[in-house]
Amino acid sequence: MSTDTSPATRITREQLAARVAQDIPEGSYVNLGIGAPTLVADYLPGDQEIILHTENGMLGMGPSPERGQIDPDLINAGKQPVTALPGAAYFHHADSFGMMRGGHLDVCVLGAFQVSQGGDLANWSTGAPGAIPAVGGAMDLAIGAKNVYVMTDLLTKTGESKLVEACTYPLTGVGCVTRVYTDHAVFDITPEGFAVREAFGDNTLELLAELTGLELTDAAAPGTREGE
Amino acid sequence: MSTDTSPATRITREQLAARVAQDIPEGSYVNLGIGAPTLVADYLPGDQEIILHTENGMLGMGPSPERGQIDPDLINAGKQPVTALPGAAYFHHADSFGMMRGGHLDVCVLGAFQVSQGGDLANWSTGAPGAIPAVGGAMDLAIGAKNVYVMTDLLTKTGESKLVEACTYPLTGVGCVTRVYTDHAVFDITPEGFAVREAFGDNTLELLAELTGLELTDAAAPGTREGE
Amino acid sequence: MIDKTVGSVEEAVAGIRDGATIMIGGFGRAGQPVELIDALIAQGASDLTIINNNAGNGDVGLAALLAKKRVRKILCSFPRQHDSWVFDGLYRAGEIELELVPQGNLAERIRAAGAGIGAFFSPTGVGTQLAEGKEIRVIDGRLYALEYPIKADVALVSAYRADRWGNLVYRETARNFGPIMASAATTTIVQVDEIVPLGSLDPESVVTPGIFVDRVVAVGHRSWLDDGSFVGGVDIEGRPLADASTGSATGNRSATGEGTDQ
Amino acid sequence: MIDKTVGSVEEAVAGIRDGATIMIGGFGRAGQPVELIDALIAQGASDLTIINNNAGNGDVGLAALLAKKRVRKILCSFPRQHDSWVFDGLYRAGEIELELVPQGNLAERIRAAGAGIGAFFSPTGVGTQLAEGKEIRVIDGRLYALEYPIKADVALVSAYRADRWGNLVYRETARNFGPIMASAATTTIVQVDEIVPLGSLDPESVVTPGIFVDRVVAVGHRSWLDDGSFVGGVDIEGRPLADASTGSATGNRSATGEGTDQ
Repeated sequence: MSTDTSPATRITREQLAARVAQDIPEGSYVNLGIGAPTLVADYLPGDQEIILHTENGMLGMGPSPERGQIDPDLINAGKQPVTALPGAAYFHHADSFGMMRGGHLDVCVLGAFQVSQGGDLANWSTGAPGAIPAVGGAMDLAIGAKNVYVMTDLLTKTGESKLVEACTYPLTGVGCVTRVYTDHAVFDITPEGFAVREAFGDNTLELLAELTGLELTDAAAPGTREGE
Repeated sequence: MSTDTSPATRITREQLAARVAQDIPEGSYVNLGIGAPTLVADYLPGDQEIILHTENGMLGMGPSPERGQIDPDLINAGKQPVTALPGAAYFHHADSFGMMRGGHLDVCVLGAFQVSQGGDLANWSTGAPGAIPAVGGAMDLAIGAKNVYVMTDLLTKTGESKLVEACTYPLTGVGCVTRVYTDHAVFDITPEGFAVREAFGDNTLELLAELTGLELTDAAAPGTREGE
Repeated sequence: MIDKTVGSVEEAVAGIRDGATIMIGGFGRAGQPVELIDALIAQGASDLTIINNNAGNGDVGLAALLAKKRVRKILCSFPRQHDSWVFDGLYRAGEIELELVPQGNLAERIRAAGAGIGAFFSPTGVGTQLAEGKEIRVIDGRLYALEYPIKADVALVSAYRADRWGNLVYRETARNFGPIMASAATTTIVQVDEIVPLGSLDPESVVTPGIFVDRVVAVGHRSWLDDGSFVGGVDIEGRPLADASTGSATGNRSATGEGTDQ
Repeated sequence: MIDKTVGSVEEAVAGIRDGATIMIGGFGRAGQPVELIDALIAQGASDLTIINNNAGNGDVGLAALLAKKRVRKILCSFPRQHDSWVFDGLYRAGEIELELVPQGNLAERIRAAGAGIGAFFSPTGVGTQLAEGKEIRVIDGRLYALEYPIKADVALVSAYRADRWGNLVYRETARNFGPIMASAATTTIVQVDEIVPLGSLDPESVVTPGIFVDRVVAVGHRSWLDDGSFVGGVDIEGRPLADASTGSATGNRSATGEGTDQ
């Protein structure tokens, strides 16, 4: 956030995490990707049961352990120490990724370099020459849930839109993203492209269209898309 | 055994089971098919550990339970009550058949209607019109072990050879049988067809060739096949 | 609070529609969800496609469902058994369609549906009648046939214990098709002996995680268990022995009230 | 008597040949068979192809094997980590070959090898660089790429407890690749904390049946367990905290004797 290139309201990463958390109903099975999406866990309502999946092999993941209670055998996909809630279950990698690939997760929240208006996701490689490629579970996660939510800043540090007509970075998945939560607004992916579901603060559809350089529709407006 | 069509020595089903058991080394993982092959278990040496697999989901299958100790949850593939030995493990059907298909079993013993000199097996259907087809795990078992042993009478009740040039009954598996234990002799399947590995009593290669109507070789004779 | 438990088998099978495809767990009678099948019979859904390893035994459970003419088609590996007379009669009369699948292919195709696999090459059945018409391919010198996933609208599964999140453990070889069917159906309905408090199942030993389970109903301990301990005293069909306390067996004795359902 | 236990890690890795393909379990350091990898380094086999989720962390374990230039090629999903400097250097110098596989395809391809599947259609990676050159097919309106099994000569696995038949249980998320790698290798070598008498493992809870295991060696309890009970007092790398009894953490403190291996 050092170079503020946008005149518009921007919510903080924590506010954004809270906003994503709001859309996850009780009883959901959820995978939170490495990085910013992990923050979402802190904003899930404490009085509701939402079951977290970590693709290295657990359902029912709990919060970080107390100091001195770190168990190196009990980690999340980011290799951070976690805990197991009552009702947890462990399983091996083939079962865990089968669970994702088979469409059993309700929500997956991921970071992104770019999201295209067709729902393509680029989040694993900048394609920079000489970079060491590493994909991990990114491509599995991208296709691995009924709802694939992206959580990201709308603009790069140099002011370029991460929402694009077509991704220029190497793809992680094709047509897989269903919704994008950004610091400016929430966008649905619709057959007509990005639809603004909620604009934060003084953001407007017009301002967002200007920032992204894209034609946007209003998700709330009748006629722009089929019902929720 | 009511119609004795052969003048040659025939060993009993129990003797045959004992003969098969002799060839199963300690430490083997073994699946015994439904019917006569099940008898082999009674002749495995009591002082050796041979681990029995039952494809409905267990390794370490033990003998039949005492009366009054029948547990309907603990059955073999023939749906007979069995017991579990110390060291047993349960698993679901996909894991169990993966274990077979993946070639992890050392020996599988099956019954047969016919075995061809190329190692084709027919044991699931007589192809009789109007019969209700049922295959169960027969086709999985046929391809599901490093060594697929068939245990059968050499001749049908009407005196026809079950060892044939080509099966006329519907196939269970192609080129899958490695050895055939019959009441007259033991045969290996070799690139040259059936090779007599052991002839019981007064059976000879010539007599067996006559009974089967096939050209047979001597498995013990040098030059007829590659080493054991 | 997540609570997948329901109070009755009627509630458990509510909403199953005519024309539904239903997986039913069990290998023979081990793991067969008898109470759920009875509830399905009472519920009345018809024109069903059933996926099970067998095609019913005796006159109870799946056989009773068939006898009621509720089943249009059955997909199984081994319909013909000594006591499959209900299916046999319907099949011979042309009143039921049969798709025969080798048992391991059946299991793997169900697993594939649960794991999001589009299709897979299996060596089982290649060169036999049951692979006729399938796409054949040589991979690494071996022949394989292309097999497609089998999924269902509903799975009826019998497990041993569950918690309110739907985590399941099974008992012995009654596990069989339960875990894979639970993963391959849109709605998975499970009967268990008992529902235990959340946290009582060891997370290392949960066989079916609750993510695969939609409804759980407790039907009480099976007759050969007493508070979870094996007490024996039944025959292989689960019917009480004449004199269970001394362990004498009269395998052919029919149990009280377990007659036909017709 | 079947006894798959061996007395030392040296004996466990004996006979691994130059040019072998070796699966190594673990996700990061959880479930990484550190003692077996050290023994493999001492054993000296070279020109290896390694299959692991990562490409080594810090200077120990797999990273140390790489540093010794014993590895020709690595097949993994996520080589680049904050502490993967050994791999990074070799890769940039063109001294190691990398085959990058999405993590779920890696797992499923390993499972396919163990389960005798010839190939399978996976939706993961379709339309990306990592599916370039693969056979693509539309099934039920969705795009899939054909993926082939990954098998190995040897699997090195870390589990928690074993019996002499080689039955295994794991601990928490350290299970990860262990069960599938054990099924996909010609020779599966396992290190465990302890070997327990036959019959002590609950047959309902065995995760890897002994049929997949060839050799087992006990290496003693991991430092955060005392007789199988969790006592904590380590950092995420398993190194003792400065003052474990009070639970204070000094995550960056390096452990005694855990320097580089070069």
